[in-house]
Parts: sequence; C-alpha cells; structure tokens
Amino acid sequence: MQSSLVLQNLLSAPVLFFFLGILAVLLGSDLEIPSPLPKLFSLYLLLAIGFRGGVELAHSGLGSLVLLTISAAVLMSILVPISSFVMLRTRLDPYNAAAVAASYGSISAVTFITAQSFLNVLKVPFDGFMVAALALMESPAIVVGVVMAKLTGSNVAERDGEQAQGLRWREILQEAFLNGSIFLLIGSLVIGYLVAAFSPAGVEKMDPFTEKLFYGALCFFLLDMGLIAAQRLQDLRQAGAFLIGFAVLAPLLHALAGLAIARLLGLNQGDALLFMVLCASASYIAVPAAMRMTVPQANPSLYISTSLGVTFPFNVVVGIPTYMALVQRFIPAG
Amino acid sequence: MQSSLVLQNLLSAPVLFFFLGILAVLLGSDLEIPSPLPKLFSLYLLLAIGFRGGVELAHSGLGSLVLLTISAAVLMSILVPISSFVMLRTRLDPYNAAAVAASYGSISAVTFITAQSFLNVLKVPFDGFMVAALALMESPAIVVGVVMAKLTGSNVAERDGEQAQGLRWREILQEAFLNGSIFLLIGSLVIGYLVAAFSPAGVEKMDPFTEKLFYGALCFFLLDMGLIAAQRLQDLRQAGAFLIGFAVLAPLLHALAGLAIARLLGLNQGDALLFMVLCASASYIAVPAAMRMTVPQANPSLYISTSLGVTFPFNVVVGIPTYMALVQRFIPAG
Amino acid sequence: MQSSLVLQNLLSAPVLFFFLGILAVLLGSDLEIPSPLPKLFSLYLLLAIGFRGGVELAHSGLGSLVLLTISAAVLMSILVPISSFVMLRTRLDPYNAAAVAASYGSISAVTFITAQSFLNVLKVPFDGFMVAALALMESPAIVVGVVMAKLTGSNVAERDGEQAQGLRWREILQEAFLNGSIFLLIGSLVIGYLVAAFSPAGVEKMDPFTEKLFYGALCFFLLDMGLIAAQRLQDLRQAGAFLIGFAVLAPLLHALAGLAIARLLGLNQGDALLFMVLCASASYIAVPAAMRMTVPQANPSLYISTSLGVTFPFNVVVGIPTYMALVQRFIPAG
Amino acid sequence: MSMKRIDLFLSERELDRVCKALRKAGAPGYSVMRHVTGMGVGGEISEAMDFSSFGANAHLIVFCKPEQLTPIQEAVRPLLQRFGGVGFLSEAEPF
Amino acid sequence: MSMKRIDLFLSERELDRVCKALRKAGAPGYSVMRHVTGMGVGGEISEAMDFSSFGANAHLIVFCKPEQLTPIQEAVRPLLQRFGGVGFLSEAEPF
Amino acid sequence: MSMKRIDLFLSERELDRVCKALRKAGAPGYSVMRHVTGMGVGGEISEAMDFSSFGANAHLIVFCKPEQLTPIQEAVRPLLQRFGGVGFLSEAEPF
Ligand SMILES: Nc1ncnc2c1ncn2[C@@H]1O[C@H](COP(=O)(O)O)[C@@H](O)[C@H]1O
Ligand SMILES: Nc1ncnc2c1ncn2[C@@H]1O[C@H](COP(=O)(O)O)[C@@H](O)[C@H]1O
Ligand SMILES: Nc1ncnc2c1ncn2[C@@H]1O[C@H](COP(=O)(O)O)[C@@H](O)[C@H]1O
Ligand code: NA
Ligand code: NA
Ligand code: NA
Repeated sequence: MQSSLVLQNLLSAPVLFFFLGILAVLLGSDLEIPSPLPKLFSLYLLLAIGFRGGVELAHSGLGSLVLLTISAAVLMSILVPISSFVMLRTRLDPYNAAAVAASYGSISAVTFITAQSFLNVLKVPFDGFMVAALALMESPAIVVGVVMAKLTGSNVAERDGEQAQGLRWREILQEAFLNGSIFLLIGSLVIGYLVAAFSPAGVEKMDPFTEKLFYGALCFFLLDMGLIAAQRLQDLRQAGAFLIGFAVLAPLLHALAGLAIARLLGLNQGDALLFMVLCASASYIAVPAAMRMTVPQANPSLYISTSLGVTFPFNVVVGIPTYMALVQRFIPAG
Repeated sequence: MQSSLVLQNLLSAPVLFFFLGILAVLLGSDLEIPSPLPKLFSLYLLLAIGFRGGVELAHSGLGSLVLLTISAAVLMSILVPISSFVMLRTRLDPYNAAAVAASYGSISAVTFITAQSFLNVLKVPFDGFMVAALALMESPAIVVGVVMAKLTGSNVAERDGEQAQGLRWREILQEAFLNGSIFLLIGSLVIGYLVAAFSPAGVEKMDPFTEKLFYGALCFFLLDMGLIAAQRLQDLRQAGAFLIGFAVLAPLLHALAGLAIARLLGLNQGDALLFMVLCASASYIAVPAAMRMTVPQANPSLYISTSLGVTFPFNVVVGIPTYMALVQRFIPAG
Repeated sequence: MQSSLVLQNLLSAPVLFFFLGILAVLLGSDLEIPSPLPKLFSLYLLLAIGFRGGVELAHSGLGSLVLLTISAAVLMSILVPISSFVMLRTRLDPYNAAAVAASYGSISAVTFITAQSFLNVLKVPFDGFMVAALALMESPAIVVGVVMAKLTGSNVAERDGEQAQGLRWREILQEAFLNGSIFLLIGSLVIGYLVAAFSPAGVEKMDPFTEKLFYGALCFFLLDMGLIAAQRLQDLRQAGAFLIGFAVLAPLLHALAGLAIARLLGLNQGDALLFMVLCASASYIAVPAAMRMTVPQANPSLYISTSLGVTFPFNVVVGIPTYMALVQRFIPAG
Repeated sequence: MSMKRIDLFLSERELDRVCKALRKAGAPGYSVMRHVTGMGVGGEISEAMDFSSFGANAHLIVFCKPEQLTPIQEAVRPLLQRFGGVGFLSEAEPF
Repeated sequence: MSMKRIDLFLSERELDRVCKALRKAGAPGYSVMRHVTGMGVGGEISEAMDFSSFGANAHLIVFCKPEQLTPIQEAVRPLLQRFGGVGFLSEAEPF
Repeated sequence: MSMKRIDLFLSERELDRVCKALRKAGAPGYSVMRHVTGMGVGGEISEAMDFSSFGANAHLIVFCKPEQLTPIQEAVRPLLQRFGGVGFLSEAEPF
C-alpha cells in the first residue's frame, strides 16, 4: 500500500517538475529561472493559498474543532523549536542551534500545498481551516528562536555594543509578524474570509486566478525549488552528518507527534495528513529572512541547507506518502 | 443607499488588496513586489483592457453616440488641464503647475478598471467603447501640459542653451502618442477590433488570458498600488495643504462636469459612471513618464504624490461609490 | 486561395501583436518589456509546449510513423547545417558560416507554435508527436555546427593556447543537450508523457495553465519578439545582402525539402505543415547561446540578426501561409 | 599606461541620449547598469515607479585615455545639467 | 577639487538601515545597486534565496568631500561589523 | 594600507568560469553585478537576448592586496582574451 502511495506521489506533475529541477543542477544544465520570477510565483502561491483558505474558513465557520486545531498547531510551533534547540545544542553553538530550531518549528507552505495536491489526487477531502493553522505557525517559531538565541548567546550585548542591550522586541516582533510572506498570507486569508462573507460574487471572479491556475503555477515553482534545493546540496558538507541526520529524523519525529495530536483531536484523514505535514516541514522562506536580521551570528548556509536541501525534498518525495500511510493506519476513514 | 455602495466597494477583493498594500507600508512590513513584476501586471492590464475594448467596439460599431462620447472625452482632456493650470498657478511655478494639470487631464486606467469591476458587481451594464475614450484621453493632456509649461515658463530657452529654442514638437508628440503604455493600449484596442471583425475565433481563444485572469491580476496589481501609494504619502508633506486639497477637490469637480456631459449626451448609467471616472481620475503612468522627459524643471514628487498618493486612493475607495450615487440620482436607469 | 491564407494569418491575434512590436520600434515608441519578463514567457511556452506534446505522445503512442517522422526530423537537423555551411562558406569565414548554419539546422519553437495556432484556426488537425521532433532537432544542429567550426577553423588551437587542443567534447555536448531551453523542453515532454500515462487526472489539472492560457501568452511573447526582431533590423547592414538573401531563400528551400519528406512519409496535412516549419525555421534561442560559448570567434550579431531579424518574421508572416498553400496543393487532405 | 575612469549617474530615461553622446564623442567603450536607486540634490529616486516607464537611475562607467576625456566631458555635461545627474572622475590603468 | 569615493557591499536586508545612517551622517548623495552577488569572509551570496525576502547583496556608492568622510565612517562601520559587509575607499574628483 | 581595485566586464555566460578562476587565484572576495549592458570592441551588448540564455554582461569587482594582484591577472587574462571582455585597475584602501 505504502509503495503505491509513494509511486503515485512520485509520478505527479509537481513532484516530477521538482525532480527535473534537481536533475538540471546535477547534470550541469544552465537552466535558470532568473530573479525575480521565483518571487512572482512565491507571492502568487501565498496570495492564492491564503485567499482560498479564507474562503473555506468563511464556509466552515470558526467552530470549536477549528479553534482547537489551530491552537494545537500554534502550540506545536512553540514546542518544536524548544525541543529541537535542546537536541541541536549538543553539537551547535546557541545561535546556529536557535536558527535551525526556529526553521523546524515553522512551516513550509509549498510542502503543505504539495500535500493538498496529493490529497486531491487520492480524492481524500480536507478542510480549508488548516490554512489558518499554517498561517499562524510561522510567527511563534520565529519569536521562540530569537529569544532562545538571545538568552543563551552569552556575548551578544558585548559584540553589539550599547544599542544591543536586552532583547530588541520591536525588531523581533516586526520580523515575526510583518515579514512580507507571513503578512501576505495572513492578509489574503482575511480578505478571502471577508469576500466570501460579504461579496460572494467576488470569490467566483477570483477563481480562474487563485484556483484554476494554481496547479500549473505550483509545478513551475517546484521546478525552481528543485534547482535551488540541489544547489544547496553542496552546502551540506559544511553542515555535517549530525545536521543531515537531524534534517531527516526531525520531520519524522514531528510528524508522529502531529499524528498523535490529530488522533486526539479527532481530525479526519485529510486534515490529519495536513497537520502532520505542518509539524514535519521546516521553513525556508520566512524564518531564514527573519534570522538573517535578528540572529546575524548564525550561519545562513546551515539553516537554509538543512531545511531546503534535505527536509523539503525529503517531505515532498518520501515524507508525504509515508505520513499518508500512517494516517490510513491510525486515523479512521471518513 | 450611498453608504451601502461605499461598503460594497470597500469589501470587494480589489479594494481589499489595495488596503492590504497600504497597511503593509503603514505597519512597516517588508512586503515588496520587486521590479519588474509590477510592470508585468501593468503591461498585462493595458493589453487586456485594450483588447477587450476593441472587441466590444467591433460589436457596438462606431455609431454617432460612440463618436460623440469619445469627442467629449477628448475635449475634457484638453479643458481640464487648462482650468487646472489656472487654479494651480495661484501657488505653483509654471512647470509644476503644468505637470500636475496634465496629470489631471489624463486618466488612470486602474481606476477605470476598478469602476468596471464595481459595475459588474452591481450588475449595471456599460459599453465597451468607453475604453476607446480612455485610450484617447492621455495624449491631448500631455500635449496641453507641455505647451503650457513652455509658453509660460520664461527662462526655458536660456536654461537649455541653443538646442532648446522653441517647442520641441517632435519630442512632445513622441511622448504624447508613443509613450509605451499609451501605444500598447491603443495598439491592443486596434488588434481587438481587427480580431473581432475578421477572425472572431481568436477572441474566444484570448478569453482565458484577457478575460478570466483579469480580476485576479487586478487584485495583485492593486496590492502593489497600495504599497506604492502609501510610500508616496510621506512625499505629501513636500506637496503641502494646497496641493492635497486640490487632489481631493479636483476629482469631485471634474466628476460633476463629467456627470453634466453624460446627462447631455444621454449616456446610460454604467457609461455615465465610467465617463465621470475618466474625468475625475489623474494619470500616474503615462503622464509622469512624459513630464520627466519634457518638463524636467518640474518636481516629480509633486505630480506623482498628488495623483498616486491622494487622488487615486480617493477615487478607488470613496470616489467611485460616490459618483455612482450621483449617477443613480441624476441619470435615468436603463 | 493563398492570398486568403496570408490574410487569415495576418489578422490573427499573435501575428498582429508581433506587428505591434515591430511598429513600436519603427515609430520610436519607448514600449519595453523589461528583462526578465520575456524569459518568463519563453520558459512558460517551452514548459507548456513540452508538456502538451508529451501528453499527446502518450495518447498517440510510439508507432512506426512517429519514429520515422522523428528520425527524418533529426536527419534534417544534421543535413541542413552541412548544406548551409557549404553555401555560406562562399562568403563567410568558417566560424560565422558554422554558427549561421547551426541556427538554420535547428528550429524556432515560437514559429512552430504560431503554425499550430494557424492550423487551429483553419481547423486542420495535427499530431502531438511533432513536438518530439521539435525537441530533438536542436541538439544535433548545435553539435554539427561546432564540429564544422572546429574542423575548418585553422588557427583555433593557436589562439586558445594549450587548453584548447582538439574538440572540447564535454563542453559541446553540454551546450547541445543541457542548454536550459532544450533541457526544459525535453524534460517537460517526458513529464507530460509520464503524467498522461500514469496519473491522467494531473493532465486535466494542468490544463488551465498549459492549455487555456497558452494563446494569450503567445500573443504577449510575440509582442516582445516583434520589439526584438525590429531592433535587430539595424544589425542587418552589418550582415549584408548575401546573408539577407540567404535568410529568405534558405527557409523556402528547407520547407520544400520538408514537403518532399512529408509526402514520402505520408504525413497528414497538419503534420506536413509542421514538418515544413521545423525545417524552414532557424533557432534564435538555444543555438545563439550555445555558439556564444563554443564558437566565440563568430560574430553574434550575424547569426542572431539573420535568424531573428529576417527568417523569423518571414516565416511567421509570409512563410506559414505559403507553406500551407503548398501543403494543400501537394499533400492529400485527411 | 594611465587611464581615466568616469562614473555617471543619471535617469534611465536619459540613458539613450547619453550613450549616443558618448559614442559620438569617441568613448572607446562603456558599461551600463540600470535599476540604480539613490539620493542626490534632486531627492530620492526609487524603483517604485518602474511599473510606468518613469524609470529609476542608471550607472554608466567609461574607461578612456586621458586625451579622450575632454570631448566626452563636453558632450555629456550639458545633458547632466539639463536633466539632472552627476558625474565623477578617477584614475585607472589597464588590468 | 579632491573627493572621496566609498564602495560598500552589504546585505540587501541592511540596506535601509545603512542608507538612513548615510543621510544622517551628511552624505551629499549615494547610489545603490541591488541584486549583487559575491563572495567574502561570510561565504558565497547568491540570488537563489531571492524568492524569500532573504535577499542578496547591495552595492552602495558614495562620493563625498574629504571632510565628510569621518562622520560617514563612524556611522557605517558599526553596521558593517554587526551584520557583515565590507567597504573600500578611493580618490576621485568631480567630472 | 594600500589595496588594488579590479573592475572586469565580461559576458554573463563566462561568469562562472571567471569566478572559479578568481577563487583559485586567491582573491579575498568579489562582487558581481549581472544584467550589465554596454559597448566595446565587440560591439553593443543589450539585454534583448535575455529571453534565451544568451545573456548580457557582468561587472565583477575585486578588492585585493597588491601582492594578490599578479596571480589574479594570470588567471583571468587568458579568459578575457578567449571570450572578450575587458579589465581595469585602480588604487584603493580599506574603508
Ligand atoms: N554624492 C553622490 N554619490 C553617489 N551617487 C550620487 C551622488 N549624488 C548623486 N548621486 C546619484 O545621482 C543621481 C542623480 O543625482 P541628482 O541629480 O543630484 O539628484 C542620484 O539619484 C544618485 O543616484
Ligand atoms: N575583496 C572583496 N572585493 C569585492 N567585494 C567583496 C570583497 N569582500 C567582500 N565583498 C563583497 O561583500 C559581501 C560581504 O562580504 P563579507 O562580509 O566579507 O562576507 C560579499 O558577499 C561580496 O559581495
Ligand atoms: N572602455 C570601456 N569602459 C567601460 N566598459 C567597457 C569599455 N570597453 C568595454 N567595456 C565593457 O566590456 C564589454 C566587453 O567589451 P569588449 O570585449 O571590448 O566588447 C562591453 O560590452 C562593455 O560592457
Ligand atoms: Na514544522
Ligand atoms: Na482626468
Ligand atoms: Na530548421
């Protein structure tokens, strides 16, 4: 059963385009999607996923299951970076440990979208409110990461001179809640909600843009993610075996925790998979940008190469079907 | 009644995304739509609006009402800059007065599109030939603006030395008629007309691109316009109270003039609103680009911040529903 | 009959937008589609054409006619550069002769797409496997071109010093098979095939992106191609009468050879036209990029201006309908 | 061999005009970077208006022989004066 | 008249901060090129992460009078130290 | 401390090769600007062919110690000779 899920995932258009990107780098092709085109697709995906999530949230309403699920997701985005930090501190200095930990507490929207596409192919239904969980898991992880770095990094104040005394809360909160991609995602979610609630004709008019075009645009973006992930592979030497091991085991561990919570909450199969994917995935959009600003002592190639070079491909290729097999085993259907 | 129109406008997706952009700047988010992505959307919107207008022009034909309306629009694009110039000269030097006046004689395609979307939501029909009026209102305003600047700006020839004697007609006409955005709009209009007239199957094949995608692309572009308009707000201090007042009162005045003309011509409600919007809106695409070349003595931040930072948001948020209320009061329905 | 075909072609939206681009340059408009937007459209078109070709290949299967046609196409991509080289050597040095010859052995995907659109308008059916022929004609022409340049260019080793002894096969094959646009085209073809064969639901989900949007995106890209082709016209002075004559006669000659082969193979009318267009068109994407790397002695403005400034417009405007008239005369209908 | 390096910063919309002037004045070559933003006496220039054809700044670099400098200065200075833009000069040599 | 040319290379994410510091320190003007890639003690910086708001490098050029140099150095150096980035100085004159 | 500034202009397609040569020759760092257009003995280079992977020019800047110059020159010059491109040298110092 699981092997058929893996195959079904491997032969889907988004995953194949992801492989094509990886292959291009491995073979030495000069295929390139020049900047800022990747940004166009990432902005588009965030806008579309937010808007659609908002529309579905308006339809489903804010019942107690919805609120409980979202709360559990936020809780995970606080606990995961703390537990990851403890693990990572055995080998890394506090700055790098905190930055990597923040990545794994946060989420990867593209992994989430790929999981949604996978569920669509399997014809397993899922709820729109999971996007709200996605949107709310980025900021706490960033805050927790920065706070851990500042608290445990001994010589911060010294290095930064007088202006750096204590935590710069304004800067941290700014990066955590006003980071462009988080802001766009949450903003589009709210707009989708408002439009669905107050001028439903607008939802239909957005449909060709946010809904119909989505799958193709995802393929295009995953082609680029393949290119970038493969380029990151060479940074892995710097990361070392410990971090690579972490990048594979952490998602599995976090997915299992997610499974347990999903079962506790009584989520349906589709939502359970998405919840696991949120826990298992690591951020390579909002968190690295925030860390580069707020924890400049950490080495970006460490936190980017683990989340983008290892965990992301792992989740997209192997993780999602594996988690689905677990869902089918432990979560009652329909 | 009017307050419900305002609310209906405020809760539409395009206006909400416009607000999201403004909010991003006000809160200090780093959300950015990097260049040249905004240009992609502005080229797309001009191409699509032109093509669709051409198709509808082919269907409606060039009857006498069409020709009269277009002539009235062109006339307004000549009179408005002259009257605005007289008003503005009370406080501004001739160069800045002429540049601002030219903006207000010309039009804002995005305001026009937003008004069309608004009519669609209200299910009020309108005619395609109004796009032809839109397309023909840009150039005259530019010519009038430059001529006024040159005629009243005394020391031009002196400053520019020998090469600057008299009006450089070639340069002025080039900017007025061959400015990229004007050229693309008019060209697409002609192509839409030709395709509709001679190979109608092509219209249907363009439909997913020019029609279906339009609403979503408009939202995306308005998100960017919100970012840009809000950035312009800080330039307003430079502009001063007089110019800010002008930027709010001029559209109201011009809209009223438009209403009178629309009634005289016997336009239907939808066309009347669009005619008012054409008169009331100010250009921040073609005119600033033309003015930077032909009236370099004027300060760009004055003419851009008034048209883009004040008049554009005013029209999109408050103006359109207000004009519609006036239309419903003074123009007989259907 | 032929004049009606020409007219039908001239009044199609893609060709009209191509003219609009040319007109913009001739009149001195500042209309510009800034980099990297043209790249977005060229990547999109390659991805979409490849994917659609792969899907259709999966449906038609790899029968003997398919294999024979593809083989004939590959053969032409080897023979055409050789015969062209012989012709061109009468006036050009070996490097420039080889680079121009390689262009004409290869293909222009946009010309091919325009021919497909033309067939769609005429409602003449054609097969998807022609895209496979298209994809496989780029690489051989590049290899043949470089080998001819190296073999006949006497002082290569001297100029380049020690590292340049002999043919640098790795570099040549890299450029021929891993050039970004060739790689994306072939990769998308394979993905389209796999998706159609193993997860057909994915084909439908890609449809709005790869199929519906295609015609409009082609128009947009042809607008840019018009701008670029017209800018190239001024380089033609450098090319001289001989090369301009070649750029018009070579496509006709190659189209006739293509017609003969199409008849021999028993292709239907649609496929015959596409086969002729493959033979007649010249590359201005993959080949120039490859030549700039592998034959740096050749002058890019010669091989780009002939293929992009003359042969491309000739084929799009006059060639396609002319070839269609020949097809209708010499290839039995359906 | 001593050379002169010229750095010009001006509006993208004036770029064609200045390049033409450089070629006419005998500049042996030049390089252009567009999408340059900045600040000067004319205020701040950003890329925000790029969606129109308003344009940001361009950075033009010319390396030339000392004797080529004067004609270039004579050709370019009036353009900078008319439309805004600044220029700077420094010493260089071939690589 | 002798002038100083300052070339700064730093992360795009620090750009606003440094420009603000320059204005406060009295720089008469500056020019910015974004999307700069490169290599330094902090390793390689590419444009690959541009799809996030991680950003590449920026190249900042300031021409100023010799007496304006010291305040600029005092304002900018701490920022370079904190976030990485390098600066270089050379001689120039007006064009 | 005196430093050397190297400015290279070459085809984007040669960029990787030259950067690799710089690293091997011991350059302490470098910065790259792409999408550079210009004119030289090889004629005009525009961005018009950017939709293919033909590419425009790149501008490479290297600041190095005087003793690092010779190995860099030896590594880079042959590449410029083979594929076109120019280089210039000037004096600098740390900021
Ligand atoms: N001192 C300076 N250093 C570097 N760039 C400058 C300087 N002054 C002006 N610029 C550039 O030149 C452009 C035009 O300058 P201005 O004409 O003074 O407004 C500015 O937008 C900057 O990009
Ligand atoms: N020696 C150098 N020459 C030119 N650019 C440099 C040099 N060193 C550093 N850079 C640039 O400055 C950026 C930051 O440098 P660093 O802080 O040393 O990593 C690099 O990514 C390069 O773009
Ligand atoms: N004198 C010069 N000053 C500035 N840039 C130059 C100069 N000569 C050449 N270049 C640049 O170097 C590129 C290649 O030059 P070339 O190999 O001479 O064609 C040109 O396209 C320009 O971008
Ligand atoms: Na996570
Ligand atoms: Na107006
Ligand atoms: Na061919």
